[in-house]
Amino acid sequence: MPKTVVLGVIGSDAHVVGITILEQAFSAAGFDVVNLGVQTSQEEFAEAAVAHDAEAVLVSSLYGHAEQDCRGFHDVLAAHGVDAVTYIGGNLAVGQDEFARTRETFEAMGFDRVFDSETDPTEAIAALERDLRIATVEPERATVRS
Amino acid sequence: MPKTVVLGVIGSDAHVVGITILEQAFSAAGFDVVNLGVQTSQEEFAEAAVAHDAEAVLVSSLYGHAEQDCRGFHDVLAAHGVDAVTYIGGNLAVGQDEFARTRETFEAMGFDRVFDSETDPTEAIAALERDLRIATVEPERATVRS
Amino acid sequence: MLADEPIPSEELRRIDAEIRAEWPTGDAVDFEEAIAYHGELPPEKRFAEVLESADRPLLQPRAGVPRLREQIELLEYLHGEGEADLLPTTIDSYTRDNEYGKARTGLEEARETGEDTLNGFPAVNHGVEGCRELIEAVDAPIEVRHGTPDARLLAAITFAGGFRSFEGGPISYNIPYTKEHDLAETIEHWQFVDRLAGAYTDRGVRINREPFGPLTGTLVPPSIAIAIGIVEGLLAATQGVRSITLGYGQVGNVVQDVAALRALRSLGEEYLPAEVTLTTVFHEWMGGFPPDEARANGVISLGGMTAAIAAPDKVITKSPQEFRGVPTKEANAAGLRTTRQVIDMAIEQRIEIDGIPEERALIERESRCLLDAIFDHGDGDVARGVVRAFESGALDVPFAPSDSARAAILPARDDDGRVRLFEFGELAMDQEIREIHAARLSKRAETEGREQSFRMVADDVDAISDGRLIGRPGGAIGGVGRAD
Amino acid sequence: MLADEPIPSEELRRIDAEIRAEWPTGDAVDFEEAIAYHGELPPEKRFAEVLESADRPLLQPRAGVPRLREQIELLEYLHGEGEADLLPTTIDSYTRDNEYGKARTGLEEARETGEDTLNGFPAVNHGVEGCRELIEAVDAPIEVRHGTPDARLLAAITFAGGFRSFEGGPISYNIPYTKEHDLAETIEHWQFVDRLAGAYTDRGVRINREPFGPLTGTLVPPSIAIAIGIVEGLLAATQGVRSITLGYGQVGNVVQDVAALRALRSLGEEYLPAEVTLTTVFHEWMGGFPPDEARANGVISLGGMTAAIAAPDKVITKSPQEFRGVPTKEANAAGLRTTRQVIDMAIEQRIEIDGIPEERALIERESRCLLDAIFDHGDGDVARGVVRAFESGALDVPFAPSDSARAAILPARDDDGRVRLFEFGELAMDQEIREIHAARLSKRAETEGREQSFRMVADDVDAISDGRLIGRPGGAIGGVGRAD
Ligand code: B12
Ligand code: B12
Repeated sequence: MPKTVVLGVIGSDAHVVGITILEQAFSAAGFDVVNLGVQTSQEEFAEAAVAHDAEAVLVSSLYGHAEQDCRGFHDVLAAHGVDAVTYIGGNLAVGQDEFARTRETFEAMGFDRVFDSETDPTEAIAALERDLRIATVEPERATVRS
Repeated sequence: MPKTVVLGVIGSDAHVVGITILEQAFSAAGFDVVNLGVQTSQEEFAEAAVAHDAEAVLVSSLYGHAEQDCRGFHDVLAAHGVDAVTYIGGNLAVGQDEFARTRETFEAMGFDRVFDSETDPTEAIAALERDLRIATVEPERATVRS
Repeated sequence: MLADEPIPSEELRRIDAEIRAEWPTGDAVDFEEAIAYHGELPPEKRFAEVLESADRPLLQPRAGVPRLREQIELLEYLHGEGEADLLPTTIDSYTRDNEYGKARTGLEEARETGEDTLNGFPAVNHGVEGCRELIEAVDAPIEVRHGTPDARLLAAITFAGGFRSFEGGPISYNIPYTKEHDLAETIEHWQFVDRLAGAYTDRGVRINREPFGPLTGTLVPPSIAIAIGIVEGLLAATQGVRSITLGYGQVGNVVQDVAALRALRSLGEEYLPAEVTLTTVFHEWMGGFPPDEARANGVISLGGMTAAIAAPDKVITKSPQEFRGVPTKEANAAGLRTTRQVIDMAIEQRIEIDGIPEERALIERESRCLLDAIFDHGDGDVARGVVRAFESGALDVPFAPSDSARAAILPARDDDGRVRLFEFGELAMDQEIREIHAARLSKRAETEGREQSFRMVADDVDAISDGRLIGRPGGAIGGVGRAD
Repeated sequence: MLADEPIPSEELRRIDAEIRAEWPTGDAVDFEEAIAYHGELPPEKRFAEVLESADRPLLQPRAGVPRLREQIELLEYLHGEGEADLLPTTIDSYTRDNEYGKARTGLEEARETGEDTLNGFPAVNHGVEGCRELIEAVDAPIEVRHGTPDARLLAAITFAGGFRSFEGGPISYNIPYTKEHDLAETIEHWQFVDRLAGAYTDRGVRINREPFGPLTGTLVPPSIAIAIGIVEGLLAATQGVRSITLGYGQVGNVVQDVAALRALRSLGEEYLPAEVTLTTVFHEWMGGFPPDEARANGVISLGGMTAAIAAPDKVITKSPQEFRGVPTKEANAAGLRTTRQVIDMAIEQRIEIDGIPEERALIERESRCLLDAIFDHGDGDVARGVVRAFESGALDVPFAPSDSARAAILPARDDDGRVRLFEFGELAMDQEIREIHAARLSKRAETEGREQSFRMVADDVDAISDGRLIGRPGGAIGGVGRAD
């Protein structure tokens, strides 16, 4: 049975292109993707995760307010009883920050993995397959970007 | 009576465009310019300075070997009895060196003034006029670059 | 009911009072006093006048930091070291969402910690006085650049604060920037902004308005940008705006970009009323940038080259750090100077490329199809027409996140790198146009030996950041000419 | 007497023995052993083969540091981080002057102090073994780039050392690079170099030879560069060279540059014998650079754009630090990637600019005038002809420092930025051509309201480093088109 992932852009961020690509890549890799679109609130993520019994919640943020937008996110998830793997990716800090520092910040906030905007979708897919301990479904389809 | 300056590119450097522009600018500013051209040896500078009773010796170097090429230059001038003002200008060090350091090096070698390659000819002319304590000849011609 | 008609004066005053009451800083706005204030501003700070009288493309960066002092320093730097002709003040995302409280918190945090946790300048919180300090400190015209669907309070405060140019429009600051804002309501909000700009204009303070041409910045076919820009121009003109700058974002194919800028100008002149002074703005590549400053400089330069050929009135530059995040001031200035160098080296050259008139004719034809459909949908009323056209899908924008658009169309590059559509949805383009696009795209599919699919779109989205224009499979570069 | 004839084998051996005796490292050269060594080199290190089979313009930087280990690291960096397709080894100035003793001192100093007091790699002092270490360590073809009038020992050592491409020629490495070298003698020296390359070629080791197209790099009219390149190509072909890359340095006017590259290729194919495989190389702007990396990136990108349109086989890139001095490896790699990005974004586009065929016809006509004069001067012998043509001034190069050239011609840009001559001296160009140049230049003089004079030349020399193409009085930018 395909695993379900919830995907969305948090806060008031409207950068939609990245999640459009991610949606397609995760679907091609065999996941059921619930794409909440842009400007998704913490509650919407949590509710969708519950409603779809999601195994992973993938948060995207590009516009530089990720830190503020994610404050308390894991508490909200917990409050809804969500126990999914959580990833965040995109342009997570305002300005030309060191990514290592950014990663620390978001890991401390509770995210299982933190990705920068150079991330190829295949990397995230591979990571999720590892984290969910599932084998790659049809390897040639999983490589959505060559 | 116009003052005479000797101009040339030292060592085995063949960058001629700069001194061609300088020759024209110094002439337009009222100097008598003896242009020795490229690949001029220390002796040729000294001999020309003597022969033309020059008030200034202007050395150009672009290719990055100025330091080696100028070693002992002021001894050679002294040996020929030359007591002219000496300037050097161009790209005086190999690589992306700090100009302040380069200036020190060449001042220590005896040059009265050291110019980088951003120097506008008018600056060198103004300096020389000060150093030779002469007034600007026909100010509007002296400004050869606007 | 929504209609493309001037807001009556009393209505204007009523809304004005209402929106000014929304947040404490609204209090300080006084229209008559503001007119007097603008009257004192020296000519070199009058945006419309400077732009309209320029004899070469003026350059403008994007830039906004939360604190006033830092914003002044940033703009002075970009003006001095970057040699920018026109300056921006980019507003933070909370202000754009009318979340003035959050913006205030961010500003306070920035003041306390010295760290910029807002992605722009919260002008509403800085208020009229803060804005004026900025305007007075900096010796060049400054535009408000944002992305705000409901920008009424922002406009009231920044106009009174001395700004004389205001980016955006009801479509271009809704469709690419938000999910849930209702388009009809956004239009009403922008009618107020435009009416306010018109009121200043009536009193001799010509406020320049600039629809945001690039939309989602991602493979937007030129005709869609042009049609939307013209609609926004028409809506603004109705409210009394007299200085309008229509915009367009580079797609990266030089012929298509030059053709589009020419079409934008000629259609703009044709459709907008004669009282409007029209200028054009070209945005350097608005899609994903390469994660490498050296390569980013190449992208920026291709924009400069295109600008040199098309000679728009204004160019919005990018910085080599676009990929990573808000650029340092040095990188921002570098993007300006790289662009300036390319433009100034190329602009005196006669560079007329084959095929521009043909591409321009196609773009104009497509734009007319869309505009006709918009007018038809509104029974002649452009405001109602544009809402209904988005509803029906007759008008659409690729990758639009907004619920008001279908985002059903799919763009891809043809074999020459021009942006075409392979999925038209309900888009109002006639059969012949669809066939032209289909033919161009099937030529590419053939070259690459693969089907047209979302995969091709995804490859094209990544292509420029991956170092090329067309997203060929395996990153290949297609057929290359020779020097003979 | 000097003649364009192959050096007989015994003579070749005699000179070879003689020059190898000039410096201790000459000893290690053994032709037969070297042929065997080359036979072992993998295909990806065979310069001619890689270049001739490329399907897009290959990029090559300039780079040379004194020490071997550092040179290896530098080239690996440029290959890896810079994505260079072809690599260089630039030789230091002392070696170019055959001052091997001074070069050795410099190398020793560099080894002791860790500071690079030589401006290049002293290949003669590194010897056959040192060269081979370099060739073996780096996974790409490497060319020797220098500026040496008498490069016989350098060639003997570097060919045996595994290099398979060698820049320069008797004219292009004399006229711009030296004052006192006799041209006839330089030709004889290069006949040896070419004959040696020919000897390797006969044995299956095709050594690529590349005349230095840009000459003085400063406002050189294309036809002069082309005529000289063809003469050097002919001289090399006579000695058995079969892989020739003709070069040309960007002047900055896109039409003139594309026309020149096309003329270079077609005239090269016409004049050079059929056995020769011809390729072309385009040098990014070789004149004075802006003292600002951001602006330098614009200059580099204009070169990339031109290369994308003309599609030469190879492009020699510049770095953003060109103005200041030998670039850091990071800056050198950045210049490569900026160029790559522009080329790859533009090369798949059909960009055919008006006026290229006309400009090309003019360039070809001028080149033929010069070539005819050269043949006439030599009664059919191109070696004698070129010496006499320089003597009489029928052939000349602007700003040539060499006593062998008159340097009596003066170039200036016309109103479109194309390089023309306003002082022809004795240059062998017919009256009609002179009138065309005069007409173009008087149009410019008119635009600027001033006389043609050395002042205009000086302004043009500085123009690109000052941020524009044409040296207008007061730094103005001339008539600018509009988007419609
Ligand atoms: C296109 C674009 C826009 C368009 C967006 C259109 C739309 N609705 O989508 C427009 C013009 C509207 C826009 C607006 C703004 N933008 Co913008 N935009 C960009 C740009 C140029 C490209 C983004 C893009 O589409 N890339 C292509 C996609 C495929 O890549 P991606 O988004 O990075 O996503 C990939 C990866 O990041 C990763 N990923 C992303 N999320 C996740 C999540 C997980 C879990 C994983 C594993 C991976 C992952 O995988 C994705 C697919 O490969 C970037 C700069 C850049 N990258 O070059 C700036 C950029 C993101 N924008 C920026 C800003 C500041 C803004 C604005 C606030 C300011 C403004 N100028 O108006 C507004 C915000 C409006 C809003 N409310 O959100 C900044 C963010 C600054 C920061 N973080 O420090 C950037 C970096 C530009 C810059 N250098 O200043 N923008
Ligand atoms: C054109 C050029 C060439 C041409 C020269 C043609 C000729 N015969 O003149 C060619 C292609 C032949 C060439 C060759 C070489 N070049 Co070269 N060349 C340049 C270039 C691009 C422009 C120089 C120029 O003409 N500028 C225009 C004139 C008007 O400006 P200018 O020369 O700087 O002179 C002005 C000022 O410097 C000042 N000035 C100069 N001298 C003096 C003296 C005084 C007293 C004063 C007051 C002022 C002053 O006033 C002048 C007028 O405004 C520069 C880089 C640059 N600047 O962009 C490299 C550069 C000078 N070259 C360089 C090198 C290394 C070489 C070579 C060794 C290597 C090679 N690639 O082959 C050879 C050297 C050959 C030799 N034996 O000399 C390096 C020097 C490195 C360093 N110093 O660290 C540079 C900086 C390029 C680089 N970044 O690597 N070069």
